[in-house]
Amino acid sequence: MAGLELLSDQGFRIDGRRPHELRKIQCRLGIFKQADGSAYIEQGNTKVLAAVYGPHEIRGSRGKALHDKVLVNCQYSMATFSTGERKRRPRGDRKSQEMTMHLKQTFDAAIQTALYPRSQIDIFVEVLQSDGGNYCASVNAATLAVIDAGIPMKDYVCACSASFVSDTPIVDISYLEESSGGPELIVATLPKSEQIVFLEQNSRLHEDNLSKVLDLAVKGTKDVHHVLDQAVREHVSQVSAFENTDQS
Amino acid sequence: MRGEIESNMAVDIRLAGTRETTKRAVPDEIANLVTPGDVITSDTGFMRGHGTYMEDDKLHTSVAGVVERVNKLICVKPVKTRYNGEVGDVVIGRIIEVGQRRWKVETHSKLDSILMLSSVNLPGGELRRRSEEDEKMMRHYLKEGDLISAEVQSVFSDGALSLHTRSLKYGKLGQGTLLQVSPSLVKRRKTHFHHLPCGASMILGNNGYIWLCPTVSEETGTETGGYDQDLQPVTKGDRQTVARLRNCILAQAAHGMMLFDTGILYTYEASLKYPVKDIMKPEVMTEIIEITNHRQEVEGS
Amino acid sequence: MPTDSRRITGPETSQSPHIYQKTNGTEIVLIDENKKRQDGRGLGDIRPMFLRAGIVSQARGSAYMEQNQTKVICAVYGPREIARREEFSWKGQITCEFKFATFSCLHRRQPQQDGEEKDFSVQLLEALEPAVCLHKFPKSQVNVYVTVLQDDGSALAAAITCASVALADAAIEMYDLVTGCSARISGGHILLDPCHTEEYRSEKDNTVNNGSVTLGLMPSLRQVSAVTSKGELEFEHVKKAMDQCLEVCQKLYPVLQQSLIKSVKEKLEMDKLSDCHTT
Amino acid sequence: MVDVQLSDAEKIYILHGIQDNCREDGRSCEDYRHLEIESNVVSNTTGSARVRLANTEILVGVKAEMGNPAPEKPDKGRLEFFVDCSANATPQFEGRGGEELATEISNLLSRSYDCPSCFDLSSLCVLPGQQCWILYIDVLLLECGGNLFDASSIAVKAALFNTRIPKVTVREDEGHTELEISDDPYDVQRLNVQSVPCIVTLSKIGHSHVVDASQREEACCLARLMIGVTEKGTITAMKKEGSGSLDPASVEDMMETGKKVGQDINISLTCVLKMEERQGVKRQTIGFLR
Repeated sequence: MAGLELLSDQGFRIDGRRPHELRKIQCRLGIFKQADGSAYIEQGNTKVLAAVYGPHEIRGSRGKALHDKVLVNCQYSMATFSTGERKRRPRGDRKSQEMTMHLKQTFDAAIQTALYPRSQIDIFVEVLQSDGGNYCASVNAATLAVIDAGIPMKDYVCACSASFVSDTPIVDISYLEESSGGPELIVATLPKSEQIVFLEQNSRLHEDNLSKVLDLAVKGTKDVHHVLDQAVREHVSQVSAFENTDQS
Repeated sequence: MRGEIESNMAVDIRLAGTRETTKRAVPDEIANLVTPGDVITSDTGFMRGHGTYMEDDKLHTSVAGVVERVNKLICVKPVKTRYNGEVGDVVIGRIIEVGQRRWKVETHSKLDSILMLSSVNLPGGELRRRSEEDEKMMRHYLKEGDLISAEVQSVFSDGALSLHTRSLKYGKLGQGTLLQVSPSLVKRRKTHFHHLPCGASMILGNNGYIWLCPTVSEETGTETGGYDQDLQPVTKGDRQTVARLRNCILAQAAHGMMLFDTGILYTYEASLKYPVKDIMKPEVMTEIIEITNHRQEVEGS
Repeated sequence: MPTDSRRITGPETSQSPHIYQKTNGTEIVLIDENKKRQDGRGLGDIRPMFLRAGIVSQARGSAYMEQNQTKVICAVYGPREIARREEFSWKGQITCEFKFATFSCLHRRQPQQDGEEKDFSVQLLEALEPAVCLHKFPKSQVNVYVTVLQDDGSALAAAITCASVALADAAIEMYDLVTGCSARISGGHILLDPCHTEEYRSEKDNTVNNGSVTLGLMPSLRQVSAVTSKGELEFEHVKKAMDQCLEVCQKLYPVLQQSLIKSVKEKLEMDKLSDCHTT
Repeated sequence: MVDVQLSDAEKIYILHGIQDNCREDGRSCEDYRHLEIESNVVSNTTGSARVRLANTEILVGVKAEMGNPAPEKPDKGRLEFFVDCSANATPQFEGRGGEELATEISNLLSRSYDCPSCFDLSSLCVLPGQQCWILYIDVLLLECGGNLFDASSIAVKAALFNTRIPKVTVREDEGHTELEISDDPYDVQRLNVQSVPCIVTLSKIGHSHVVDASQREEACCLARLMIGVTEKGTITAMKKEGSGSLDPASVEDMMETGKKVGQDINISLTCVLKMEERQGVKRQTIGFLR
């Protein structure tokens, strides 16, 4: 890596984190009034909004309805100003279509789809600012939005990325680390039951190191889960505390 | 701060930063709070209710909410969700499709609800037979966009609701305002129809749809099942009462308060010192909600 | 696309030479000292108008209109059933497509609709919609195609007038016809029915009170069905320009009526002739 | 527009209310709902702003990029408007569902900015005939609660006020010119948005007209007039929209109201934006975390 030291001799990354440290996560549930569920998450400078509509009657052609489970419909979209260089189209390009598919697969695995036969759940994700880990932030935001909508899930789905730089695995990589050409591993898990629902790896990584990187990424998802869970608990406590006092 | 100086200005632009965060002091985490994936119990003697699932012989949660136990049944109720209908619920719905001998009704459920031609009172009395003529007249009775109040008659196996309006209190709704709040804010109570002393009527639908209208005298309107509508202008006074109630209910909903008749009246009374439109201002909202809360605590204890 | 191999191809993105033309450093004078415009018209004079209905034989209805060098043709098809209907509606639908022919302007237009043409299509639709009895053809659609064969200013206004005649010629039930008129505002002056050189262009006319107004009127109901403006203008001037456009629109009404009467008469005579032949 | 279905009786109730100058939420016909604004919310843009008007939420990002000026305007930069209706706002916008509305908004925005007297494009010129700034103004619609045109235009004006374009120095070096873009965040060029317009939509409902219509009111409206109004009270663009028609006299009335309200909006917007600026760097961005 010419001129760019991803990991300093002292063991710090460009943004000052240690290899195993996540970026700061801030999130909020219930952003929108009209959607059934919504959430906003900031992971460092990556900022994502998610909205969930449903479960509701299938819109458009009835033919899409599944007789034994709910149809999970996703759309991944990036604001044209979200990237360093302006994007020409917010969606419809190959990359976002792929993301849309990945999101759909991820949430098909986590939502208890059998509970709502013949209906549909929409998950819409909008990346407002992108600084690496778009998929991860999207999954994390969508999880919160699904929970906010009160849709039953087996567990949270949390996603985290990892890379491998100068013999050290690093977690939750930023755009700079992502674009340096090193390997990138993305994983989404159900943290409590420790199951992997999505796994992707790009670029070259020696097989001996795979487990090290994967372990760190999975650990990352658990850390993410911890933060999200905290936010959900706070949100629910706040809302229901109020409801209870009123009923007395 | 601008708001107070220029509260009567037609245009009111503020900075997001100047809004006082209405965040109440973070309360201690309430008891029995669970989030998706949590294990509630590994005791197999319990029955699995809503919001839970069984895996590895353990009872897990699938939503975020508080665990409720009724005898052997364990369920978790999420704070916010689509409407889950139960037989006997009062709902308000909008006709979205006129079909063969049935109407499709939007009730904020996971599937569209059904209103059968045989489940409505037609003009001319309850015992009248439904003729082929009636089938052709269906759009004449209720057409796309019309609002109705109804009761849940039964729940189909896939969860879709079947409604009926075979009581004089149900039927097509006339002039008034519809509000939408989260269904969880409307408590199941003995009555959901209220003629409030301030001169307006209110239907609190279990599905989170709330109907507000000026109170009409009993004889007119209800007799016909609402098919003949009174489209005469409503007086300005009635209109303002309805608008005030609307804003009060929305203020309560914005603060996550449960909605029922006395609570709404408290808010209404607390709001009386402000002009109707000012109730939409965040600081006024917070103030009247605090007054209401205080009063509820005092009177409740 | 077949290309001419002997021709020297220009650069891939070519520009019309007109933009490099020197304007001799002087502003174009719109009004001379005698209050006359470049083509000799007074401020409130409009160009002579030629209008004829029923000229495209395949279309259900059509019209052709000329205002000196501005030439517009319109064809109407339908009502026909909407193939892919999303929601049930008792009302019919109109679609409008506004297109400058590739050769119609000073610079070449692309064969596909560009942004300006799409904007004009929407404005045309909104000008015509109020005049058509949509409830008379539920579940079906009427398609209006307007092509500007030559643009010498006021194309949108001409398109509105022409399209309403074509709709009437197609025997689509209407509450009223729609007539269009444009005005150019320059300083304190209002120039009605501007030609190309008089039209407002934001790159040149950079002082306040330079702009244009286009109005669509249903003359017998005296209802405004379209109004648009461009350029920074004071409200008083817009109002004055609108009033003047209104008057012109009203004046155009008999011209439209006559052209329709003429086309109906012709059709009746044709029918009579064919009747004679058959009997 | 975003579809909301209403029954005939609801429409009549709204219509009579407007006639009585008492709307469903108690506002009078010329009242605007309370509006919240914040600028500088997306850090990798040249300027950005977020506007919330009741349930309408709009985010605008401005990105300045270098490009070639158009040959017919060699000494001027360009504004490029792009509107995206996010499916977050309503599932109706999924895929290309929001495109029609988006084009309508961006067309009217570019038309109302298309007069040199209200926005000086020559300030975006770097090297006449060769290099200029192109400002991509991207409007993202996140939630719909009615009156999208007005809210978009307000957000755009705020984002332009917030825009800071890096200074460029042109150096002649042995016949060829070199551009040097300053990377000092304080060595920037601001835009003059003093006379930039805001759009005011007047919705004709029954025999009266209202400003800042809610979604339910929009469902009752057959014809509306949209006017770009500057602080001075001039008009930069006007458009009638909808399937209905208007009486010439009521067009004048609507223009009159539009002028008054439009000036009000411009004045209080400028005032608020200046107030925000005075808070300076100490101000914490709130964004969607609140």
